[in-house]
Amino acid sequence: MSQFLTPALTGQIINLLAAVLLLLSFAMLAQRRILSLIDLFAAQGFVLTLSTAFVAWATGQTHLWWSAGLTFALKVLLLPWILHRLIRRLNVKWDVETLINIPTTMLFGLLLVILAFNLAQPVSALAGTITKGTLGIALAIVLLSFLMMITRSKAVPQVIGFLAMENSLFFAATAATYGMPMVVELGIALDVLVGVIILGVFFFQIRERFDSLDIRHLEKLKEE
Amino acid sequence: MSWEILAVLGIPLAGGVLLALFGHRRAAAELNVALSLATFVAAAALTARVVRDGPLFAFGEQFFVDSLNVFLVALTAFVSMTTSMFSRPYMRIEQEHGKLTEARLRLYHSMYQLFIFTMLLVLLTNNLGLLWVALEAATLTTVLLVSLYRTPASLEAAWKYFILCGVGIAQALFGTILLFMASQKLLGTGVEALLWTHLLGVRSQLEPTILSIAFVFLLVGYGTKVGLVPLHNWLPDAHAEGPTPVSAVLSGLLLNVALYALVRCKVLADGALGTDFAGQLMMGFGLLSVVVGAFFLARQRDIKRMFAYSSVEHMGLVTFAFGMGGPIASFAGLLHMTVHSLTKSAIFFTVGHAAQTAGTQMMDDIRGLARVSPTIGWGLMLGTLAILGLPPFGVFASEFLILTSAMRQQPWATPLLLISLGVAFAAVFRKVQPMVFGDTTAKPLPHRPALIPVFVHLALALMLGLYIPPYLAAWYREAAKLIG
Amino acid sequence: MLSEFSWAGASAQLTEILLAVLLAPLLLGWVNQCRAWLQNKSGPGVLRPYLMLRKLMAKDAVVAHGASPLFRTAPYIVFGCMVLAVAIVPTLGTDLPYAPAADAIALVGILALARVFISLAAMDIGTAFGTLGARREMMIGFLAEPALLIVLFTASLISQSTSLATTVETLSHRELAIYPSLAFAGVAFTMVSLAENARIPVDNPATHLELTMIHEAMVLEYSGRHLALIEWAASLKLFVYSCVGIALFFPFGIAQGGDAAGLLLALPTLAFKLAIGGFLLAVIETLSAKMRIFRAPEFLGTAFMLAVLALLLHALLET
Amino acid sequence: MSVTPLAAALAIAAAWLAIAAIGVCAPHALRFVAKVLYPLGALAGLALAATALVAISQPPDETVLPLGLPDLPFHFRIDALSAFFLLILGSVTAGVSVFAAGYLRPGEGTLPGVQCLWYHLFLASMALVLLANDAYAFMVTWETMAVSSFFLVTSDHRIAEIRRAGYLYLLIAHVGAIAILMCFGVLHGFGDYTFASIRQVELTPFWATVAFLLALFGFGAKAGIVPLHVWLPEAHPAAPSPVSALMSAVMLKTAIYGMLRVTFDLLHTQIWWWGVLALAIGLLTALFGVVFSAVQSDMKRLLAWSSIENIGFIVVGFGLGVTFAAYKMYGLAALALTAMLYHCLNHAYFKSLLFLATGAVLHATKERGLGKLGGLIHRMPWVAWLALVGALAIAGMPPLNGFVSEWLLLQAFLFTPNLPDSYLNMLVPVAAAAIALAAALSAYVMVKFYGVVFLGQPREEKLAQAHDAGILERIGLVWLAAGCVAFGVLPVQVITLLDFVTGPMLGTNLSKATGATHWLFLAPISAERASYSPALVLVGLAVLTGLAWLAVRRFYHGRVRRAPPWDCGYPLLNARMQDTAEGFGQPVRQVFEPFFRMTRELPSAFDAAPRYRVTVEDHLWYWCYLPVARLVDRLTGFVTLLQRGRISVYLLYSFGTLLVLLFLVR
Repeated sequence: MSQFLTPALTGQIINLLAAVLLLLSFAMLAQRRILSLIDLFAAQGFVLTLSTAFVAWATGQTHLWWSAGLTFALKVLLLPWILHRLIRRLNVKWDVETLINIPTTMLFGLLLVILAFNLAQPVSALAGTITKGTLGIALAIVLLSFLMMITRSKAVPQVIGFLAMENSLFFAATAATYGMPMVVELGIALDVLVGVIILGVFFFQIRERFDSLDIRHLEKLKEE
Repeated sequence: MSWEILAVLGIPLAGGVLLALFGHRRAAAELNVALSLATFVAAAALTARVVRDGPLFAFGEQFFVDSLNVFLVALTAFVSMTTSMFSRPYMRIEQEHGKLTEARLRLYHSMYQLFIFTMLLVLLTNNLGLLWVALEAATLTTVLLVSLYRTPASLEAAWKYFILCGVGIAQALFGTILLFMASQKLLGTGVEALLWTHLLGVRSQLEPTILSIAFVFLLVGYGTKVGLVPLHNWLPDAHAEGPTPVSAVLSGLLLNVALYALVRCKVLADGALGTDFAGQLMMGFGLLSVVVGAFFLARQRDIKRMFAYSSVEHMGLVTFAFGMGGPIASFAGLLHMTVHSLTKSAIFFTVGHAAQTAGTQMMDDIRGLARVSPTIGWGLMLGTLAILGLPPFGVFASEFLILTSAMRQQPWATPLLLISLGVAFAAVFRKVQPMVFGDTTAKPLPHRPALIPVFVHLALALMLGLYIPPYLAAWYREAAKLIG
Repeated sequence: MLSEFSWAGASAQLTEILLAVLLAPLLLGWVNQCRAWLQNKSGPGVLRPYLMLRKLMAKDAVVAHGASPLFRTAPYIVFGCMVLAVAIVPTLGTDLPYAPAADAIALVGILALARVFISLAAMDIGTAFGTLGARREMMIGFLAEPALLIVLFTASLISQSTSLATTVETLSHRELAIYPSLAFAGVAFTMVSLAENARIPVDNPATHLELTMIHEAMVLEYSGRHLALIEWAASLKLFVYSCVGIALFFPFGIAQGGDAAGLLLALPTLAFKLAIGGFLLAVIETLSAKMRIFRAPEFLGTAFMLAVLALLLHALLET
Repeated sequence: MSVTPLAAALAIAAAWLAIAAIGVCAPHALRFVAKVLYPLGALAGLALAATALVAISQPPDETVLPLGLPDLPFHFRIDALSAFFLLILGSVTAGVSVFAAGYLRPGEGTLPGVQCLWYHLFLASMALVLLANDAYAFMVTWETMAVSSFFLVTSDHRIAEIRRAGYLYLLIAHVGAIAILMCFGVLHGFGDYTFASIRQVELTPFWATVAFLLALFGFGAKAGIVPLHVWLPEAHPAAPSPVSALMSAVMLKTAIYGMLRVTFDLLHTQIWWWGVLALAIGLLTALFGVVFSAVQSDMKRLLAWSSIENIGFIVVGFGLGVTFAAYKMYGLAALALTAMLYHCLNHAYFKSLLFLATGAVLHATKERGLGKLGGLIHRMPWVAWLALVGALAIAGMPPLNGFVSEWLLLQAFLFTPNLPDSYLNMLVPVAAAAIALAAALSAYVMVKFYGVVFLGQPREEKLAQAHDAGILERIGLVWLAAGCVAFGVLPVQVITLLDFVTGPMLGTNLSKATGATHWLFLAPISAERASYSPALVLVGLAVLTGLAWLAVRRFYHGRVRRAPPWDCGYPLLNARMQDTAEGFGQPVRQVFEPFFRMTRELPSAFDAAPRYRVTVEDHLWYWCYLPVARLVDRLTGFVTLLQRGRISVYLLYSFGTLLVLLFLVR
């Protein structure tokens, strides 16, 4: 721990980064256009890398540096690049359709944040890490991205919601336990990567069959 | 380090890679069978070793084998072997019907082996984080198999399967993180904090509030993979739209593996919470699954979809059994898991060939199987009677144990269970009987269907119904003690 | 029972059977004669049934082409049943060695056996009349039998035994009190016996009108000695029913135990009672007209109600 | 070497299983299966009857087999009650299997080998049900019996009605089995599930009543008592004749055995209103059965409905026995139960005899409808005369066995007035009248059945080629007819057998309650009270008929002249003028109008092809079964709302579950 970082200052910086992360999640929830949605996702990845790096720097956990680097490489560079290429190849640049309008979604979001906070309060008190205060925010971001997936009616925004949830889980890991063991981190990263590749393959197949990426076409398998 | 574990995990992994390269050749199916056979031999050797000299560690406690997961490993290896035997003629007929190309067959064979690898990894790993990764990998490998036919319906099923299971599994990751957080205070921040055996040792000192929230997340996460009712929506689509060997393996094995993971977490939660909170939750979900699953069966028109709902119902029954706890209920749950996978996979084998014979999966258009080819017809009839819990078969034995221990521990739940079993019987048998009996103009299949697996499975189920060998009974009883 | 088999009892039994078999046509003749008088006709004479039996015995038996052996053996079986029934019913004395072999329920069974054989024989030829008659006879049968059984139940409940001999002994020893249950049972019994013996309200014994005849329709195909036996059995059936009626409702004068004097006295009393009974039957027949076949169920329904009422009265008042 | 009866019985069941296994190995070998396996099965049946005769007088014997669940292996026990029912099973199987050996024809339904498998599996499971001594063994053998008989019923599954009948049968059998499982659950208290520990459990009156009602429902579903009887008239006619004979004769009795085992063996206390309930249900079943059998126009459906009537008869005896036992009048309870068990034996014999006769007629004429038969007595004398014995027995005619059990039951009814409850005193004799009505109606039905099928003119030309039954078939029929006559004429010997059964159940039995009885006279209570000697009645009848025949031949002559029947002036007399089955049932339809759900199709004046058709249906099907089906359908509709296909809704379910649980945990 370098000399000029007092415990109070680190706590405030971590809370600041967590707050920025929460703000970015709300922004993604309210975003209308896909391209800026992907940029917001990249920004979220970047803030996540910053917070992990800062925690690594503050607590001296060496393996956190590695996971910060991994996050940066995967969630800031590789995934957004893949998504941009997919959007260009599928030329689906039109804006995001939502099932319920944005203001009500935001209202729901607020309710979820309140719920997440008082739910995580007893748990974070027992956490041993300095970043235990941010566990409430981590749970809030998980629920927000879950809400985002529910309210989106296009395939790509739904996938981005899914990736945002992975981000929030990664952040929760660092908040609660200074990150999972390295082998698990690698496994999760590998799963996310393979997952995105497979979803890309699906985008092409759905485009080919339904010549649109609207999920409302995917409603024939049901019971009468 | 024991070579068995290395072999059990290595062969399917290597097989997956090998088939990725040569999957498109004629001999790919035979290679697939050979690899599964090798895996089964290794699993059998591992089982013998564990039975002989007790639980076994490997790779510095990263892998752990006790009596609970070794019988699941043996069951998984055996059923995947028989499914690969069944898939050889099935896939050749599908290819001749023009539904599959060479490339897709290659994808199928490699993904099949990788899928077996991920399931065996889930069963053998001691690290709960790695268990999560393997289960997520299992979902990934089967998503492509479900959409193998590229029909709109299979695409829709695959998409829902991926999104719903992805979200579900994500909840489980959050649960694992909380578990890791709770265990860090006692076992330090290293990887030991995630090893199940260590957690088992300190489970009574774990923090109850964290464990209860962690178990909720884990229950919702792994419950989605088991197909418990409010979270079951992906299951009928995924099991009905994929090729039949995939449905057989999904219904028969993947649900068991997910439930195994849930049971591992329940053991920890029980230790930490002291109360029966986890058991009651599982009982609630189990009962809901049995009742709702049974009523789903009545209006089905697609045969694979109907048997998928039957899987939802049976998994609900097993979850209910494990939720009740106690030696007899856990013993019954394990027995029901075994017999359900054997019978359900046998049914899917016959259903596959029946659908090919009639050219459709709609039950109203499949008639007179017993006349076209007696083996398929009688196989389906006996399999259906077995899965519906009619005596001489093993499913009745485990249902009898579950119901009788339910009458002793939870008398209020018994009428609900019995009514739903009755409704399920009425619904399924009304549809299957005209399919097997009656007259038809369909022609027999071009290739002789490999139905030895069906009758081997049914014979095993019949044996388990009438006479459970003493060493198998001791083995189950020991595993039941583990579950507590 | 069989151990104290006494020759006196056996001889009494044989005389009773022979007497009954010989006197039955006389009773039938007397009833027809009374009916003729009541309708201001001179009537065929009391001995007419004997002459008819002798005439029929002498004729050849004409049998239809489609008839099976059952058709030709049925008359003998029906006649045998009726004689067996007479052997059970205590006409003159109650000391009958054959009585323990069959009680009241067995009597109903034997009468039912006779009815079944006549119906089967009627259906054997396969003409419309035979099956029509059989169907109607069986309908009357299944409506009358429960009522008859309940009447016998009432009597046996009073006398704590279903054996007719014991019932007669207990009823005749009682002082002359009026039993309302026996009164109702008597009315029910007369209605049932009218239906069973094919008398006027339910069936006209003398008619050959296809639409109305029941008993006659069944025996249409018989001739010669078979018809004689059937007619004789019908008269025996009337005799059995009247004796059962007398035994249950007017048992006074039937010899108790084995004393020969009692038997001698019992004969005139029985003849007197049968004469009155026959006359009353003739009066009933002249006063009432034959009912439509589907009125018979109501008729026998009322009989059944009366019998059950008698039973309830017994349970209410007399115990 | 002294082989205990129980070991012998188990060995015979194993022999049947072996025959089944051999049969399935040679599915196409008709001659081998018919001429070797079925007679072997018959021999095994005979051996079982002998073993049962030996075992009935010996004390109960138990054993445990290593099969079954680890901590609940199969327990088996033979006591007097199970020995008696084994006697019925063994002796009837002997006759039916011999008949089946001659009855098998190529190209009818499933392969002969497969049918032999299900047939002998059916027999073995029935034998094992009667021997089972713990809940698991009972349930396994009980439903194996249901499954094997299902496959026998649907042996000719090309016809849609037979499939429907099979489905209905297995569904109601399974629902009944579920009720029986719940009954064992209630009965077992907190011990384990062997009958021995269930007997030690002392239940409160409430739980005892729940157990009894569940048992009545469960076993009633298999016996075919009224609200649960709809499968019987469908399933029995669908099965091949030897199978429907076995199902009617023995399978229905295993349900009665179950009721007796639960009520008198596992439950110690009986409550009086149980008996009254069983009496009421029995009466309703008897009347329902006989009234519907009178209006049937298919001979096997007629016999199936008449089985329902006889089951009603047996349940009435059971109800009376329970009422007497509840009031501690064990002597009278013994009388009622003896009557009931005697009727089980009688019904097994005469019903299987009639079903086999219809089987022979079916093979000879390929015709089941009564409207297309007639005059078969000339072409098939053996079958006709043996069927006459069966018809007279089922109608309850004196010298034969049907009358003896009816007589005993009516005697039991005569003692109800000394029941303490005043209502029962008055109501039960009325029940006796209803029983008498049912018995009289069964005579009506049998005259219709025998008259329309065997007597009169042949209604179709092809009936002329009808050939009589084969030699094996005749042996089966003669065996069963001899049984009917023997049990009719020698009741006292049968009752001494039954005393071994009622003794342990009630503490006392008939002969103990009434003292010595003469071998010739059946006097259950006392000689003065009531006595009946079928032997003397038969001798009397034979002597009188013989005398009459001799007298007429001696005094007059035996000349016969053949002539055309009386045609009342209408020359064109033909076979269609006889009464049809519907015609013969018309009075019953008239008198018992409210029982039926009749729909009439009356031709109008303008019809090109006027047609008069009346369809008689069963109210209960529309009142009890269709509402249940509609309810399940509505619930299914309600449940499918969960799966409407929208992925966002599915995600919402998962999200909602998570939030609810999190609230729950807080």
